[in-house]
Amino acid sequence: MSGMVEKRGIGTWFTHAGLILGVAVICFPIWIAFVASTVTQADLVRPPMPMLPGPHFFDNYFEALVTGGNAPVWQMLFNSMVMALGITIGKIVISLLSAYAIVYFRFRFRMIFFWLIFLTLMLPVEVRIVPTYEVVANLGLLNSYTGLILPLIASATATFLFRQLFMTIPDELTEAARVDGAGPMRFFFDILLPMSRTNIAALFVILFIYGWNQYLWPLLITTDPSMNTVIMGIKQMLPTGDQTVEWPVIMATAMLAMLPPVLVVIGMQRLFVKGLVESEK
Amino acid sequence: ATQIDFWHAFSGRLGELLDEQVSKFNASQSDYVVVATSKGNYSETLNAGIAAFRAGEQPDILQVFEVGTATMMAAKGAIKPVYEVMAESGLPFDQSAYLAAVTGYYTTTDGEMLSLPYNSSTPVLYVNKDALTAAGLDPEMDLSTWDKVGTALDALKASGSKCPMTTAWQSWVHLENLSAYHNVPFATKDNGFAGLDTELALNGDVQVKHIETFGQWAKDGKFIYSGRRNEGGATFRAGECGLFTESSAGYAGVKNEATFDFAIRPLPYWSEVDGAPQNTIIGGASLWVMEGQTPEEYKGVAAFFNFLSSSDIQAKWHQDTGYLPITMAAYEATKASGFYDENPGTDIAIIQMTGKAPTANSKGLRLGSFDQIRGIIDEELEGVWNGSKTAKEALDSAAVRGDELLRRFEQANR
Amino acid sequence: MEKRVVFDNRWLPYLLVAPQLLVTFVFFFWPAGQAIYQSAFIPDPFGLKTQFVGFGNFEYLFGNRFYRESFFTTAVFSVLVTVSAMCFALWLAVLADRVIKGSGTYRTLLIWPYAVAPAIAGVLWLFMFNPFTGIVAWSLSQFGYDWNHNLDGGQAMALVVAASAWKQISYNFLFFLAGLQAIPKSVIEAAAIDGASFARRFWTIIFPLLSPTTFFLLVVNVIYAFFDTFGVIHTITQGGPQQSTTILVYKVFADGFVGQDLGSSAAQSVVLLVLVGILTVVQFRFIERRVHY
Amino acid sequence: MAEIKLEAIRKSYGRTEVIHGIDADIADGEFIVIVGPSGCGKSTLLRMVAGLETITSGDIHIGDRVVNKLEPRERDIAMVFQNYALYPHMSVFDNMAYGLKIANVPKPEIQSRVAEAARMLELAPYLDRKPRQLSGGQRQRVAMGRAIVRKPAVFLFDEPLSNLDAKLRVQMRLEIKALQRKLGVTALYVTHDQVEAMTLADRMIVMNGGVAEQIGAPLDVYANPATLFVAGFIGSPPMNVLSHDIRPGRGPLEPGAVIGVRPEHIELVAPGEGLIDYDVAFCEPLGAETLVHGVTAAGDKLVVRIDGGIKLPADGTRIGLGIDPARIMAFDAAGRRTKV
Amino acid sequence: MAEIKLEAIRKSYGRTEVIHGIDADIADGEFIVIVGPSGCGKSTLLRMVAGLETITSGDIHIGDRVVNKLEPRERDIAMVFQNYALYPHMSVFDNMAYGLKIANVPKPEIQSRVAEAARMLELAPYLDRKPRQLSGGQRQRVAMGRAIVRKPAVFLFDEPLSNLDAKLRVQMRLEIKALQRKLGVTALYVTHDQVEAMTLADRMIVMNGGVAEQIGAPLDVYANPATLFVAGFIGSPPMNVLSHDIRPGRGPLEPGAVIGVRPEHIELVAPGEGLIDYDVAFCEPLGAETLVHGVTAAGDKLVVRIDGGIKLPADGTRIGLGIDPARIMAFDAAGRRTKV
Ligand SMILES: Nc1ncnc2c1ncn2[C@@H]1O[C@H](COP(=O)(O)OP(=O)(O)OP(=O)(O)O)[C@@H](O)[C@H]1O
Ligand SMILES: Nc1ncnc2c1ncn2[C@@H]1O[C@H](COP(=O)(O)OP(=O)(O)OP(=O)(O)O)[C@@H](O)[C@H]1O
Ligand SMILES: O=P(O)(O)OC[C@H](O)CO
Ligand SMILES: [Mg+2]
Ligand SMILES: [Mg+2]
Repeated sequence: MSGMVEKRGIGTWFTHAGLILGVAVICFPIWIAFVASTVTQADLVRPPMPMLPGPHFFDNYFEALVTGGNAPVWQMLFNSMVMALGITIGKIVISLLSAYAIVYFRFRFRMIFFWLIFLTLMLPVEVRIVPTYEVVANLGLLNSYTGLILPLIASATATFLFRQLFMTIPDELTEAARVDGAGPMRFFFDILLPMSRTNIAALFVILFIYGWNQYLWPLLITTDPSMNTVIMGIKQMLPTGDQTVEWPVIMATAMLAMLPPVLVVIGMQRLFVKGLVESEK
Repeated sequence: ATQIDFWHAFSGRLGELLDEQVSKFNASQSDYVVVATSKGNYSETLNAGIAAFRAGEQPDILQVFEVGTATMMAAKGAIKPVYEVMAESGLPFDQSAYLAAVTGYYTTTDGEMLSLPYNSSTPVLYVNKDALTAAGLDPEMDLSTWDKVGTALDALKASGSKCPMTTAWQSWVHLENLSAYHNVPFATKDNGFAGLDTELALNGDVQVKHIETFGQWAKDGKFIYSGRRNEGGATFRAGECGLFTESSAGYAGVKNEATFDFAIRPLPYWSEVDGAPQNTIIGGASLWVMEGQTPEEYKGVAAFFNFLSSSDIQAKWHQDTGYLPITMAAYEATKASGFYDENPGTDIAIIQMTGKAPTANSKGLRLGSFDQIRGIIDEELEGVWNGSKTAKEALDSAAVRGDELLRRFEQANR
Repeated sequence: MEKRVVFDNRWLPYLLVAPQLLVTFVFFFWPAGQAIYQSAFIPDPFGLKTQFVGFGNFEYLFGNRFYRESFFTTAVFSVLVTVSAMCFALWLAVLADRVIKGSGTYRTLLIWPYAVAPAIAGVLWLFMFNPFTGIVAWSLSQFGYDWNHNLDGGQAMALVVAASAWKQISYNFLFFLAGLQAIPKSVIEAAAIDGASFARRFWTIIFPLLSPTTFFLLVVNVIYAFFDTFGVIHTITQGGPQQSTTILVYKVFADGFVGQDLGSSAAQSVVLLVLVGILTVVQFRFIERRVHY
Repeated sequence: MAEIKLEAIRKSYGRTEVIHGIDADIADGEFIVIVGPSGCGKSTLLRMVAGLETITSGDIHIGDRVVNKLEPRERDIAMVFQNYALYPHMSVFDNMAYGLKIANVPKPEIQSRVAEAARMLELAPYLDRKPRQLSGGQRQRVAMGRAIVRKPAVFLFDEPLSNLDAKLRVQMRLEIKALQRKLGVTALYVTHDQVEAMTLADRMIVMNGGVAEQIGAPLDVYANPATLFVAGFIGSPPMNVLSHDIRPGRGPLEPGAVIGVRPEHIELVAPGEGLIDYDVAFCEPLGAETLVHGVTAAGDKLVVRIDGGIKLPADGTRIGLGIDPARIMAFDAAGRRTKV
Repeated sequence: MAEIKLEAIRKSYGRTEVIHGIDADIADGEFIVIVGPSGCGKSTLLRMVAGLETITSGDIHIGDRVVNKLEPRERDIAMVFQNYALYPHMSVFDNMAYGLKIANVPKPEIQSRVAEAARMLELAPYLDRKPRQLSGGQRQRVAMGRAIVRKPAVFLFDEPLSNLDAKLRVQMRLEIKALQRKLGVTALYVTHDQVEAMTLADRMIVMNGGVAEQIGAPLDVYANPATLFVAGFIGSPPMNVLSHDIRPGRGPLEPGAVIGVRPEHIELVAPGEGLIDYDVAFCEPLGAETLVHGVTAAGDKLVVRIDGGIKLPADGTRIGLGIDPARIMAFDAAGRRTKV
């Protein structure tokens, strides 16, 4: 970023002030949640709540992790992790394979398959929720990791991304590999896969967040509390009747539920941005 | 040991008490293990049960609130009637040992008990005596009619109370019970007992007047709306509200948490209505046995039900929670123990329910899709509370929309 | 665009697409087919008996004022979420694009709401706006404004919009920033030499050149508002009060799993399938357009 | 080491034929450059030899085998691509070793063959690097190395230098030539740059629109272009094409026919003393030489190339052009060279 | 129309100084080319004149104003960018009219000025097109047009031709020169291509590493390079640099000093008859000329450029090099030209 034309003018002071304001607005809910997770219920029921953290951090997080709602939060975190990883890895694997087939082979029904897959590009599970639930129930997959994962791993988006990526891999590279004597699977494992690895990693970040943040689906198909994920679990901690709401514990759970994906986003920022920008284009 | 799955809707204090009973049962024998799981609130539990049934994963026992009764009754093939379960188990089961006012709700026209009336309640009025005193009122003042309640609210409001009055279960208390209590129909065809082709009649004069009054009170800040179910309980228990209309089962929480002096009073009525007060009707929930389990499990269910109906368990449950005693024996035992004298007001519910012979308007309600209809009524009432609708408009609209659902239910269950 | 080089193999490609096709068939096409089939029936909640009604479910749906209003609600909700999330994000992106030092820090601080699940976002905002104890609701009451989204449809809408938009800002911000940075610096310099002031450059050069990004985000945000905000609505308002926040996907769920009206829910699924189909076409059109720009 | 024989090679994509029947005999160890403008079919031809493109009709022999149906790896060839096509995720060593690994060559042998090639190409210090850590020239060398280690009978090059800058291009072209000489491998080299073709080729195939217009040694082609296209394509600045005959004692040209004269075969003389008079438009002094732009008295545009030392005529002056009539070539309306 | 005066211009990015003090006086209407290798600071200098970069120290005068603090639009300049920087979403007309619109020039006047420029640049048929619908050369012209319509006092060009192919580059360079002449506007033109610099410049500024090594007319710079850098940069093939003096009667060179001789100033003679003997490595015949590569008897690599007609020496033969000693230039260890 050289050049001064865009950088001068209204002044950097204004720019920074605006950005700080924006950051403050964006961060406020999390700060509030964090503060709420470090105080007692009594501090919260009589507004205004404190704006600075209290001394009950460990009590609340311990309470959440060990007791939680219907199931202890550690267990829900574990389930979320299994689900997120399952969805992520599953999606990547099947999308890689199908994109490879569609780009690098000519076969009967190729275009039909292509369209069958891409028709589902924007068909979220919410739209066909009842019948999907029934299908999964008929397959006996309720309350199972398979049931949590499988219906969410068919992803036209990932296939589309890999297709785009493969298209940009120069033909010459494939030809060089052929001249070197590589067959299709060798090419896939020796050349294509290693060359796609940053994209795979980037997609991994995006899909992990997608998987982790699933809500409606686990809400419906995990009737057994020991299978609950943390994102749905927190909803079940919210009051539905007259019991007192343990806001500090709920907020501690919320913080715990946010932590893995937020860490992933911030820690792998570069990959994340890359994955995002590419997977959507 | 055979596992018996039991899905219920309790949380908080009631959840603890239920868990206590279950572990007592589990400890009492070794053939069966009852696993109780909370599935959220009453609606969520019902829906979870239905969804699970469709998926073939239904529990053995499902707690269904009174609102779901018609739905469950219509679901032949999904439920196994309690009388059958008990008969097959060979355990002693005498239907006449149960309180008629209660079982009437859950029996077929032939008098066969379809579900076990585990936790039945009826609405009463909770009074925060300290709040009345603070408002310069006599904490023992007469609050038997809504007019008198009105004066109390004026005083509370004037004294600066943020929450003179709130309620739980607005439709149940202020329309369903209101109708029965004043002996006016809530729906045609004997409130649905006489056929699926019933229509809502909840927009009659008594109901409109009542809701109108509350609408005005809401506007004046005398009636505070706090949610469709019993969310108001938390506020009341925290001491913020003067009066609170809620299920008799609210007692469990209030007794447990309230740091103020409270009293239980009968549900107020409109004195100008002829025949008022009639009797109030039942609420709470009953336990349904789901179809599709092994005989062994049914046996376990029967044993568990038998355990729940035993008089000392029932008596304790009644005394702890404020739910009605479901057997005559439990009632007698409680009375004999002097509990009612020590805890004045705890017998109000049962008196209020059984004080008069029920009429066609006060036997109860049996409406299909009633949970959804309550949702509609709640919505319409919210419209009144926030001032966007008049009572008449809201109730008319509720009737029209509710009838649509009744027709669809009729169609699905033809 | 097609590859010049391809491999020859009789069965391998089928083997490779098989997993995805299988999953797609079982979890997309079968349910979609089911939805279409079921939309012609009214079953009882337990699925024990069912009545054929032809298009009866659709008639019932479109005859229902609340379903028609749900379209309107969805439209209002989507427009509000999209516009607020995009405007705020664009504003931040323009600012961030201007700073030389520290833009990375700002980006880090701005992107993470993307990682927050909609349901969690809902819980956070619910907590802040809890009518009795929420810090924001309380602050508003200090200014004499009563906040109760449980009763006031407008407030409920504002709250779900705010929570949904909050979560989406990061996403829009990243794309706008990338879009801004992709605008050739020399074009802006050329405009500066041509005499355009900052504001003029923004509206006549930068904003038009950003239009592919803007259009893309428009589609994405609309889809987000349509479908991904389920968690926000379910945690905050459950569609209320008086269905003022019942958007179409929430209604599918509510009628299917809360209302136990499977016929109506299936019919709604079909309607949504059609809607998604239209959006997909728009999106594909757009992808084509993009290639040409 | 092998001869290559192309027999009536044709190639169609769908209905469009892009190679219209090419015949060529390439001797063992010969360096053949295929040169021509963009889109004339050079790459297509080369890729058919490599086995990367099917052959629509005709036969390709490599050594004593017809290779039409063989897979690339079975043809005993190696190819260097324009963009090098290095495997970006593999080290230089692995790039070179990949083909050998696939062929299950024993490890020690791979080691020694790669080391040998690396030594020859001065790549030894970079064997552990990834391609992106190399300069353009080094990448080019790795691509060469990958071809060398396989010890093929034929090298195929598709514009291997066009991604390099001018300086490096000159240097690498010398290296390629030297290497090919040293290894004695038959080479088929595609380029669109006539300078490269002139300097590298033993013989060159000048292609145009899917047809081989001329096959011959570079200086022969330069001196005796068979067609107007070849005459214009080989040589820089290109041959002047005049539509008016300036040879003494000739009538006007047939319609469509032209004569050609190379800029370096023209001298500036006093007006009236040359074959024809000429109006100078302007001069471009390039240091060592100067290009004079102008128009003949007959109205044809014409460029003269003179040494840098010569005094430049002023813009707009009229002078004469001294040309040896024997150096003037004539072409018929179809672009074919006509004798005398 | 304006003179430009650069006074001790310096530019630093943070701590790194990239322009180390440049002075230049540019006359009204003069065509100045700034030439130098990549990264030497050409663009930076130009952008300072344009007002796109702040000036760290020194003064820039345009006409009679010091413009250091003025916004680009206040400097009465127009600029053509390497990638043209056309507004992709505007038609050709709007691209050209944009600056005028901002300046609130009345509509009819805008119309006529754009039409005039379009006529001059032969863009009239394309006024409604978007830039992406134009060829490279047409886009280049639009960029020119955008500069012209504003009737600035100074044209600034930053490598305006480097995105074009070789043929088009030659053609456009002629057009730019003609246009500048016609409009009589002072021009500052940046390029790294010495041929472009030679052919376009009235005077050129040869830059290297942030310093102006020489300012002068092209042929003067070619004939009398002030430094070794300039000698090597201007002229192609570049000057031969020898570390052994071959001039008769001279002792060995000072350490680090070199002599230079241009390839075109050398003749091939019989062995022993030239200034020094020479071993031919190989020849590159390019048609009109041939480059002979080899090594002098003293061990320096050296290239000779001979006419295409001359008979080529065989690879490996020893011959002599005939050089006029007056043509040999000497440079000291710092690369500065030393007289005699
Ligand atoms: N896969 C294909 N399908 C259809 N036409 C093709 C295909 N590949 C090449 N062509 C056409 O064949 C002709 C020759 O292409 P080829 O790539 O051989 O040209 P080239 O001489 O190598 O050009 P360049 O110097 O630009 O690389 C071109 O007209 C091209 O458009
Ligand atoms: N914004 C900047 N920050 C730091 N250094 C810079 C910046 N812009 C340019 N430079 C440095 O200044 C020097 C001159 O850059 P400049 O772009 O003027 O070179 P140039 O002569 O135009 O080269 P080219 O021919 O490649 O365009 C380079 O070394 C470059 O790395
Ligand atoms: O709170 P409960 O259990 O008494 O139930 C009250 C109402 O009957 C629910 O419909
Ligand atoms: Mg090619
Ligand atoms: Mg530059």
